[in-house]
Amino acid sequence: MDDTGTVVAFWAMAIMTVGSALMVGAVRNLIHAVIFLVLSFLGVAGLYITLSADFVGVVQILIYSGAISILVIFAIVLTPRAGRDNSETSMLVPGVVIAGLVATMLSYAAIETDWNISSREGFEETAQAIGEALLDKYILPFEVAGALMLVAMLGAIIIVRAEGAESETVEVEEVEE
Amino acid sequence: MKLKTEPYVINVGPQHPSTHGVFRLRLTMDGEKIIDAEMIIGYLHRSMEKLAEERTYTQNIPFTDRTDYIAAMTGNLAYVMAVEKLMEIEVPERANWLRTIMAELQRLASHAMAGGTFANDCGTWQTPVMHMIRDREKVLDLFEMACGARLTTNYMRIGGVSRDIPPEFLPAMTKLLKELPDRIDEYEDLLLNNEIIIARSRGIAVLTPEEAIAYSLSGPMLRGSGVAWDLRKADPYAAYDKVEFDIAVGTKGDAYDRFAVRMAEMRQSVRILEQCAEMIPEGPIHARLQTATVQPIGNPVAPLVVRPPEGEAYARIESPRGELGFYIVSDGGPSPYRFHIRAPSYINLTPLKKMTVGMTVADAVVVLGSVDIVVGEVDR
Amino acid sequence: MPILAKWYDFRDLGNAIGALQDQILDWGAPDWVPYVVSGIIAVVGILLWLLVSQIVFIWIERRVIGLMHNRIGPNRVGPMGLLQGVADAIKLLLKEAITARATDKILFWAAPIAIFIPAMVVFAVIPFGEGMVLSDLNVGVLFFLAIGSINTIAVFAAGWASNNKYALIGAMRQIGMLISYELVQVFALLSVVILVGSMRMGDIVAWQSGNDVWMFAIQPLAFVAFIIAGLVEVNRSPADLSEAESELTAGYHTEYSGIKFGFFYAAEYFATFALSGVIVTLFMGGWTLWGAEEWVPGFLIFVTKLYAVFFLFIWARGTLPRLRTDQLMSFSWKFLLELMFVQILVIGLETLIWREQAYDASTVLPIFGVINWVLAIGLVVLWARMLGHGTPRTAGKRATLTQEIGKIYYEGAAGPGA
Amino acid sequence: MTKLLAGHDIAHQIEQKFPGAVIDAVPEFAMVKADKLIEVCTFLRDDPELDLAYLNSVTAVDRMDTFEVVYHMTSIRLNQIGSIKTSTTERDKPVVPSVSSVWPGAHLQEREAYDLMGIVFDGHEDMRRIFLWEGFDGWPLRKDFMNIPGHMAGLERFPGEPGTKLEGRGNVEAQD
Repeated sequence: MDDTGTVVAFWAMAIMTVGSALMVGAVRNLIHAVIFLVLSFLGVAGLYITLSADFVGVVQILIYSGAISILVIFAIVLTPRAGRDNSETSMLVPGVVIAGLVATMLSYAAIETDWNISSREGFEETAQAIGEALLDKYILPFEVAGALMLVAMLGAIIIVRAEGAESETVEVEEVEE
Repeated sequence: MKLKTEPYVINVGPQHPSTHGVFRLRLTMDGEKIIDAEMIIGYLHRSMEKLAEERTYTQNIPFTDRTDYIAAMTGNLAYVMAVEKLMEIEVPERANWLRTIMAELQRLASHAMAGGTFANDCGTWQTPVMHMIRDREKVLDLFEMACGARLTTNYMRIGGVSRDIPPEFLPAMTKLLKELPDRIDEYEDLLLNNEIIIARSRGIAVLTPEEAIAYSLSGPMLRGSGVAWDLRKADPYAAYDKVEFDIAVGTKGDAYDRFAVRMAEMRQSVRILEQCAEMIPEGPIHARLQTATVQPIGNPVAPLVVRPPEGEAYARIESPRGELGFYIVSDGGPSPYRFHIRAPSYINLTPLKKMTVGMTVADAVVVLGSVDIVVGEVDR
Repeated sequence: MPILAKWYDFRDLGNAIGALQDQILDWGAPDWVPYVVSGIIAVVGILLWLLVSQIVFIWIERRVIGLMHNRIGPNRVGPMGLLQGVADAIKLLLKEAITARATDKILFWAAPIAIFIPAMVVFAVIPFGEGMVLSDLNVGVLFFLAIGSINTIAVFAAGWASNNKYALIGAMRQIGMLISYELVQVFALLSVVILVGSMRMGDIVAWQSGNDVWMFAIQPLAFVAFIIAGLVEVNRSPADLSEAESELTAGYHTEYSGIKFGFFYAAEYFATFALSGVIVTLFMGGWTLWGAEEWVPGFLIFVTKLYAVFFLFIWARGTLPRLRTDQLMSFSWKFLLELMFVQILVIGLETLIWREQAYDASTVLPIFGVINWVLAIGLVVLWARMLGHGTPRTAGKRATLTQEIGKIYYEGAAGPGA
Repeated sequence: MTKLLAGHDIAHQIEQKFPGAVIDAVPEFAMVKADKLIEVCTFLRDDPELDLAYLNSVTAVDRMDTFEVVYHMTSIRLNQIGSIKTSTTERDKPVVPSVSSVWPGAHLQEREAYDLMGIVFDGHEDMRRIFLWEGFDGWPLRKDFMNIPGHMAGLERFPGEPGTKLEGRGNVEAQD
């Protein structure tokens, strides 16, 4: 965190992340909120990269900015009232209060904690280190997580299929009328 | 979890790359699925039937160019045949052969256009249509040679044709006919065997023969559904009873079969034209009209006017798009009392809703391409 | 590798930049200055190259497609029409960029800009030559994937902001397609990465150069799958569903005009260049050419290969019809993905055997290549047969010819797409 | 060659089945009573000897005092063609039964006849204008459409034409 470039990058990324995150709550348009969410994710990815965790940073872009945000977009588009903005929400005050509490707690923890500063150099190849850790030391949790996701995916497919088949017959009947 | 979806309306046209003119399709959609389709036409309505009532029989010939502007010759032919039927004119032999040649050349040109645009609707990026337009242009060159015009030919006359073909016409046509079979082979290889074209058009817009007959479909639409009905064979006109050819029919009744029928008909047209080039006789190209039926009105400067006797006639031919019929009622006057065009591409659109509902937008475009409409003829 | 490392040795433009860096340090500037200067020079260089390539390739594409169409193509602007790209750019700049009233103004303006970013940033990790890479990330392959997924957000933003149904359908199609093909793309790249053992683009090129083999000779299935998935990602025919000219008029950029449309137009070219660059780097030996890179500048070899791959895309555009959305997606989920599972298994096994037994690369790679080719062809044929697409369809496709009037030849409807 | 079913023959067949349904028969067509039209058409379609299952064309003719609706039908199996007509004398709101339930192919053609001639086809499921816009005033193909004072129908607008009356329709009086 010494050289100028890293400091400048850190502040730029931090402002982008926090600013976009604030905008996610502040804008009234849901699609705009998603776009700001993507920007926020990109900022976080940038922070990871400045911390020499390039693998995590790129995965952050791939998973969060690429995939999660598309899921959010899907959710919005599938919402019956997708076109509306969220200006009529009654959750504004509680939301602000909770967000403020969380922010205070985190800042308190960050300031008060006596952080250990490691003298060890960062990994040369974080990707390799992560891969080895996942497939060696933490193989069981990794596999369990994989199996869990598979089950969840199958469950989702089964639920959607049953409903989809039913709704399709309904539609055909409507058309024939 | 039941997703509640809202249908929405999408207008395909009147300005759209795939509607082949100012044709509008109002699709009610659920996602990408069509749940209702309605066609909105009339953007090109020129009230031809009314206009024709105010012009002489001869002056109406150019109107028939402008109904189906992709196939003007067949429009001419059907109209003059109706008037001839009304007046009981016997057309000279050579004129009949010339009409056959022109009608078949027109069928080649029109099917080339239809096949190319169909491939375009399936999503090829203009390549087949450009290749097929190359052939169409050569046919149009022949038209230019014969009558000076390429698109709106105005070639047929009541009782014959407007002028004889120049001596270099038949050699030029024979040269073109030598090239064409290879080209058609190429199109069939590249398009009919194309996996993506098959995937896009097989099983799309299926019409059974019973439906096709009930919906009054004609031309490649009817034959694509497997009904062997071709007016050139069933009710021969011009010189079609003297040439040999086959009727091309499909077996599955889908968009692909209509396309395949068009391609096969191009081959049959080449076959007919080859026979025409050999068998065309010498002789007059125009019947001598009875003086009683042709008379000047008023002063000698005014044009000669054809006056068919009182009565009515329905003449029909196999145009590239189907049964093109002209129903003409005469009251003995110099212009038709009633002039009705049985436009094949208009009537072929009758089952449009049945063909498109349940499909996606992408399929609707293919369906429209397989019907092969010409908006000038739909709206008239 | 370079024998000469003088600044004028243009086989590696890094030499010149390195010399410049030293010179700047000699002048007594702080140590970050040469870094920034060289970065700016490289970025500007890549951008200039991209722009020139794009303008030339607009002309090439139109001429080549013109030849395929049996017409001449643009030949009026400049000698042989070479300035057509410039003329197009000027036209787009001067045209009014209409913003319809009901659009989402911010996103409508942001989308054309956002779509540029992923297309250009990818070039940061692509090695143009020995050491000629802006940032040789050790996760370069992953970076390409990650950046590619941003593209979708921009397309969706454009489609949504246009407030046009065609545009929205196009945007939703793009998202659906990307979800379907991202996995295929990941698996195709993963099989390369497994074999090489590194995600760094430079390492992959070095591996291919060191073993004197191009990756597509060893992994044909991954190569083909990656090209198909790439076509989907950059939206070129036959997978240009989200702009589908004949169906959706222009898809997600229906409402765009003027230079805003020009941005989409250019971004499509840039993305295709990027994709071609990745294909060349990962599967076709990058900037190496069996020792020729000693004498010919590596970046020229790279760019030549890239243009050759780009030509493939032009060719596909001039030849193939467009698939329907559901067909394209089921092709990915039902066909390609399964093949990629098997492919990754086989590659993993091969790599394991190779590493464990420490075989010599020159003996083991030809064997792997043969196995993979046989496997690729066999798998494609077998899996297609199993899905019912393998039987030849040439028989009985033509129309039936008959002389009998009024007879009915209908045989019952074929299933959709059967 | 297509066999032409003479109007007399068709009339004869219809008379056997529905006595009194035919008004008139000439070689070209048989004139059928409008209220019997659906039954007659169903008979023509289903009768094995006639088998007129294919409707070529439906159109209407304005005869000033009556509206004629003309049907041309073909048998694809037997290769024969026949024609029937029906008529209505009503001028303000002429109504003729729709045959679109017999031949679905009449759907668009009847809409066209309604749009341009103003004949309402009773029983048609979607009787709207098709070429012209909703709210268009008048029925263009009628002979009395747009008889602007001073405008003469027919050929009398040719230059140098004498004011003599022409045979046939040329001398139709301009109606107000």
